[in-house]
Amino acid sequence: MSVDDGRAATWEGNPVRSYHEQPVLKKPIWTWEIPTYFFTGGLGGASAGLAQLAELQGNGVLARRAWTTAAAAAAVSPTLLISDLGRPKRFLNMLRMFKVSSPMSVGSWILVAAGTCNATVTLNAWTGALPRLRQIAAPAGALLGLPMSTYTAALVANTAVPAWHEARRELPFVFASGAALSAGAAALITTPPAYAAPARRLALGAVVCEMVSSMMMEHRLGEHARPYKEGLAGKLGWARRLSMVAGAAMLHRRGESSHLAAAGAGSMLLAGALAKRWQVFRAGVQSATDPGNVIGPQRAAVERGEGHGAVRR
Amino acid sequence: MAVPQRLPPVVRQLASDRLGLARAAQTKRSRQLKARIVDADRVVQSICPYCAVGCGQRVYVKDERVIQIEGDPDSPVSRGRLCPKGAASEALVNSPKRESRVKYRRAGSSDWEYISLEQATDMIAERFIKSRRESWEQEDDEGHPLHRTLGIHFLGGATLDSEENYLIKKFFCAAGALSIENQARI
Amino acid sequence: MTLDVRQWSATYGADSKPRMGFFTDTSICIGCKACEVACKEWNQIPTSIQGFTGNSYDNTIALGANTWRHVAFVEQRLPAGVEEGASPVEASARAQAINWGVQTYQEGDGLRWLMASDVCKHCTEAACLEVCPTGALFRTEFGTVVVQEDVCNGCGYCVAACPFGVLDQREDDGRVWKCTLCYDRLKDGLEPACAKACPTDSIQFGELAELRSRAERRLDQLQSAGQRRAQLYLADDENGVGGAGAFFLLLDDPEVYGLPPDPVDTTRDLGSIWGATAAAGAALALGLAAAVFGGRG
Amino acid sequence: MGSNMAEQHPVGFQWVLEAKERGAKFIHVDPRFTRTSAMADLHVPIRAGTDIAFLGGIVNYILEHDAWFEDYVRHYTNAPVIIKREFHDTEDQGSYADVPPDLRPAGLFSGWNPDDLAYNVDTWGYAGTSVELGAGKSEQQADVSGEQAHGAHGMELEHGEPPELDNTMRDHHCVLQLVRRHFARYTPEVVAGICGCSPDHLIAVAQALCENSGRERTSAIAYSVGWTHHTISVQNIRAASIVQLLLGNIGRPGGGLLALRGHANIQGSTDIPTLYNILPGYIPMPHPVSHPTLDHFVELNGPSTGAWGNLKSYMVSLMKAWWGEAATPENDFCFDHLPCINGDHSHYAMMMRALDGGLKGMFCVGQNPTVGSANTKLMRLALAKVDWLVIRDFQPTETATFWKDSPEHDSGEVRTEDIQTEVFFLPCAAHTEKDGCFTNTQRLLQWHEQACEPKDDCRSDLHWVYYLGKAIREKLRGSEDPADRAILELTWDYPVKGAHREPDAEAVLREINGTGPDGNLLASYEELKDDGSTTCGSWIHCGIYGDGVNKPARKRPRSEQNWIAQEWGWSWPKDVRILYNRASADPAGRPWSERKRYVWWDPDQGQWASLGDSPDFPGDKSPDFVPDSDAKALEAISGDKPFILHPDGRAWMYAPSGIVDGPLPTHYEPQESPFKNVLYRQQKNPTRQLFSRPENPYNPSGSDPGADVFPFVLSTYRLTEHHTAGGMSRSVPYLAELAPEMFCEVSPALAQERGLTHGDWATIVTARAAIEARVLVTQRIKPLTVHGRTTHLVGVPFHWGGVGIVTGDSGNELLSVALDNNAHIAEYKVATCDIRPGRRPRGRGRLELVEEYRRRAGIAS
Repeated sequence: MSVDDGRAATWEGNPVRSYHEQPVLKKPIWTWEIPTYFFTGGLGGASAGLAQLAELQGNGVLARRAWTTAAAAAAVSPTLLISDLGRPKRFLNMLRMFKVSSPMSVGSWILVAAGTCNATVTLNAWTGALPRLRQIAAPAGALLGLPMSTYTAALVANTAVPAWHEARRELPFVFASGAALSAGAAALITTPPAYAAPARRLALGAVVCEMVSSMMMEHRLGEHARPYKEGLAGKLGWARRLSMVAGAAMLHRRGESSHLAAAGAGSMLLAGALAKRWQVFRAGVQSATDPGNVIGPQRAAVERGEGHGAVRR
Repeated sequence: MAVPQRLPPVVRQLASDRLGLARAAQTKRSRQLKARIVDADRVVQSICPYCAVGCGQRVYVKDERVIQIEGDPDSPVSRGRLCPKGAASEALVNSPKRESRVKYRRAGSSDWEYISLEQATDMIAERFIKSRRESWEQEDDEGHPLHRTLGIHFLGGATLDSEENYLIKKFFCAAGALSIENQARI
Repeated sequence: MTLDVRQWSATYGADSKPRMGFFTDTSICIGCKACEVACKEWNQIPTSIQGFTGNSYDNTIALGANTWRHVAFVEQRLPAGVEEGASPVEASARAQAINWGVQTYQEGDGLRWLMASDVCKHCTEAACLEVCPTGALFRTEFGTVVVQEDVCNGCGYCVAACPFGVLDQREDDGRVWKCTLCYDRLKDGLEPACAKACPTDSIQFGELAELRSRAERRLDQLQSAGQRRAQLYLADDENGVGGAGAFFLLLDDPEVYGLPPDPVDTTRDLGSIWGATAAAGAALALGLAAAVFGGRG
Repeated sequence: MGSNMAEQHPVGFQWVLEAKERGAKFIHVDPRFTRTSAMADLHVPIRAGTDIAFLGGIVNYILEHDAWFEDYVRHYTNAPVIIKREFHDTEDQGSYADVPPDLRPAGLFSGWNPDDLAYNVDTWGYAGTSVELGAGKSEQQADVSGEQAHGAHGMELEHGEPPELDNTMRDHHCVLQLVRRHFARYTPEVVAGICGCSPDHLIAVAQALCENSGRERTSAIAYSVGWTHHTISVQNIRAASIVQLLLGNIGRPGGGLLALRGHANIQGSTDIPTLYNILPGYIPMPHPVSHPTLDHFVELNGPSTGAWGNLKSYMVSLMKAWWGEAATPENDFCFDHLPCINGDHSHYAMMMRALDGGLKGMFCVGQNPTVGSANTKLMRLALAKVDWLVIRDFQPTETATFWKDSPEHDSGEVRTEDIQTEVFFLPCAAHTEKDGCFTNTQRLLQWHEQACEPKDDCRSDLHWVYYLGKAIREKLRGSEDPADRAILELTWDYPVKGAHREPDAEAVLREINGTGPDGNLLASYEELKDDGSTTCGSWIHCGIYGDGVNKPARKRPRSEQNWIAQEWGWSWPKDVRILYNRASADPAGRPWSERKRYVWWDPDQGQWASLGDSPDFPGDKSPDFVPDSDAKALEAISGDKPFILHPDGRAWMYAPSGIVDGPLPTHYEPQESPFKNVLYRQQKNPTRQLFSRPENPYNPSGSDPGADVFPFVLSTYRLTEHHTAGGMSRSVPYLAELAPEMFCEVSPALAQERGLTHGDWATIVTARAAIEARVLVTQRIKPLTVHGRTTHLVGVPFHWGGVGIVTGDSGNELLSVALDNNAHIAEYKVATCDIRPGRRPRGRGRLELVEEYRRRAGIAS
């Protein structure tokens, strides 16, 4: 309504002045590939870690399957990222520079490194080639898997989107627990229960961590948590919670005895992890496009004297 | 210190622009960028065709095509400034919507057909003479001299040059087709 | 993590120029949109018809890939308090010769129509520049921030990072576009197209330092003329983006024009973000180890 | 006032803001709060069509508070002149025999002839002048425009002085007292009731003008079609002239009455007129009865004193320029080659003629009447009756395609195959593809140089008319018909250049400038002779090519000259930038004040000196010069009379001749108004020109039955983003997107009353048509209280039409054709209408909606 200066935009329930209720920020232009990549990136990263540790523990069956999962994820992830680009043919420009100020730049280099490690391990696993190189690639891949699973949280946190930026301290942990959960769940599906004890422990532990870290995040976010609970993001949040609880319950009761049950639980947990990434992504979009969400807190900060001095009278 | 620009940016940035925020990221195209009007074939001083403020315009031409029209800083009327319409003059002159061929609609026809400019001029001259003759009034009913025709009406002028207005007034008066009008009365 | 981003001029050495920018004095903007047209015509930007928006006389909605200058229109009904620039009617009733101030409202209807031409802020600490992974965005020798169309692959990170919502992706082109402060014209010593066209010189181009002092003088003049709510936006270095290449004189709070009241460059928190990320990575490692070795074997 | 400078002349508006920065007060009086009002120190909303009431209120304030500039008024205006005792003002009861005397005055001047709907102007003249106004007709023919009726430029005054004067200006019959009595009832309270503003606002405006006028300060008034688009248009401007003359603001720097003209060359197209009623230089066209010979013509139209005293030399020089050798003293220099006018042959009269099948051919050159003219449906119906139509424009406009796409096609009233009009579309060259000059709104002629050749069939209009003329002359070669001699003897041979053999515009400009006996280019109109030894295409432009220099093409940068910038372009006459600038000095030739010094008498040089402008006064005529009794033309003007175009050198606060609807401006209601005229029994301008016919129904108005069917005031206007009928903006991508859709502006109160939703659609209906528009509900449109009743305004921009990147319904469909009888300009700025939510019906339904409204309003369908 152009007649007055915008009433519909609100923050903490009271009206916020805006420009014809237009959003201040732009809607992030990323599409479905990006939240999906958050999932596959986490899956690949944590699976590499799991595989390496399983190897150290001598559980070759679990290790081989986890390496396969990591390699698959490492293969899918770049294709997702490239297809999301506005100009896919220019994907190599990601390596044109190394910018420490850009999580996406750092992430790209990590992805390349982790990718080559996984490729080496997989090549070796299938053809036995490059054995000495494999010795280095495996632990390196596992180590690189850690930042690979969490840099994506840094990427979204390092934006102007309130729902992401205000959650910068918790999001990495949410993504880390999500990654662990994905790795565990994947292992449940691929590995016979006899060898999958670590996977079961990992999955159950990760579910707990994920639930806790998510609750802590939304609690600390306060009003900024609204986008996580409303609209499509809210629905995705419920879907995640249901599938995780169901998956964990099934895993706990019959995960050990029947591979089928474990696989069922695993896929529900995987679905839960994916839904979580979509929820976080969706919440960001909703947060960016709501002017009240951007102006409200900033105006309040200025009124409290905690602003950064954009205006001088 | 100057870093050879042919090195790839990621190497260049290590030398002098560690964060890669400035020169290291600059491409050859950006380095050699220049304003398109710098190498125009000629610049012509003109006046905006829209309203009657009469803002000065500089028209830049390259390969016989207008590539830019902006304000003329020499003009005491406008001091190099333009309004949105004046600033859109290049888009007006080069508008894709502009028609550049003569079209003719036959009586009763439901569409245009293309004819040549010469043919159109000839047909219009014929019709002008015929209509003038058919509606000629040498005198009014009390014998006072009229020597005119009201069978032809001309509309237009405020968007034309003064020289064009002059020749139109001169010819149409001589032809007795005195009913000529323009937007001054609209 | 505080990156010392101001060393950009050193990277250009002798080629470095004084930092250029815009001062937009919205108190004399007449909302004619010459800047929007001059910018689009010079840069040959594609048309983007948005239809009738109902946002007063603004039908181009916001800055974006095809709108590098955007004029905002705000119709306000404000109580015309006497101290807010006495209305001439009251003064005439008091038969007093008064200075009516530069922009007052009428007693009773108290109507005001704010107009302002918005543009990319070319921030000192530019989030878009800092998050750009490919180096498509870069700091020019003039201190302006430009997207290089021959590098940008449309990753879109800058779109989410900009606290002002300036950059956007252009449909069926894939790349991100924004105001270049007429980088090509600056190279040849020409004034940007919008600043040259602006009929009332509301958009003033020049060296940033000189523009800032001019803005100070203008603010004092307006406030002494009764414009209590006149304010400078991003006019010095003490703000969330460390100063801006394009700053404004507004007659009301920034959000009324669609500008964030307290924009902050996200990179200021990058330190804590990388910290949390590393911690989470470590936690993940521990979790994995616990899961693999913690059990009964 | 009557204009919207920030939106329609944005770059000109920089100078208003420049003045504001130096402390100037800027006031905008307009029915709407526009982007101009946003910059104003004070915006006064008034009801559309009541400008004379408001200006009359200011005149009343000036006289009541003795704030007028006495020396200026006494010496430079005709305020001291005694008017004939027989003259009766509108304020008297009048002699309406059949109408019972109402308490209100009649509202008619003396000499009203109800049968002719015209005034007999004899009683208006100066006391002591002969009853016959010059040798011409005394009875003003209603069908003949003002110029012809009784002398274009003032009546005959022996030795240039009005016979009876009272320099104390207290005589009951002197002009000043007439003006005082005429506006005595225009008090702030009465004006507030009529205009719907508050008395305080009127006082504030009047006080500001008075405070800022006089010796030390000057005020300017800028107007535009907000004043000219009325049935009372000329009187709007007359009212402002009286204000500016009383305050001494004419002919002085920072003063004046600036017409903000809407097109690049509207001023030029009236100076060198593509207009039916005048020849170049505002010389009237001959009249069949009044002007049998050249001498009759000169005697009636050119008083012997003042600049018009040389009318014969201007006229002869013009005819020598046109017919060259063929024009000889024996044949009155081909005076009989000129066609005569004996009525209104302007655009709307010709469209009515077309409706009656009397128009065979029509040209539309850079004009789009089916969107730009009033009552666009009537335009289309008229065009359908024309045999052949030639359109010259950038692309086929709505006028060029009326035969295949129009509201009448949608409603089934018309079928393409039934329209027998042949249509030629000729593409035109842009301003960058041809040489030539535009005359801007300050009479400044500026040259635009050709940048590149037009492509394909695009040609300049110079090229078009030149080769059309050649083709016609070729076809008439050898004709014995005397009527064709005027064409065959025409000088029609210009040098050509360029790929398309374009006629040389500079050669045409040289013909306009005029040449002496030896062919040299003349420098001033004072050199023109009436013996045929000189030629001149337009006497006011004589000197434009002086000493072989194309003056409009002078482009000396502003940085190399002062603010008058006389070496940039050229303005008529004789490069005078401020007309009548002799008035910027007191009667003795001294500047009124140091601050406002502009033109003054330099006794040592024996010349008029100036800050850099040409003095608009004979250079060596001293301030104390007294003309001898039988002096003619400019010699008859005394040294202290700046207004050299008038026979007595005085500015006309009171116009004894040349105006058909009265010597003094009077408030009348518009043709369509929701209110009665409370000041007079006469409701509307008695001489307004109406066309009562089925295609042009008028809404019932004032207290007529059915007036409540159209209760709201309708006003049309332009936006910055578009250009007039949209031909040069709706086809330009970067402008089309700025204002893509047709919309209307209404106040929140009206929106609530009629259930209109912001951003949604509304249908606006008058007796002529129904159109749809998006709704912009805005507080900038303020409901006004007029005579105790709330009145609402519906704002309608008129740019849209059916062709272009963006299209929409045309605002001017709604209007009727009702003209001012002086200039035959239509009333676009005020009418009445109704508005209802939702889009208009499609097809036949649209016509039925209009017919339903006509029935309810009691209009015969």
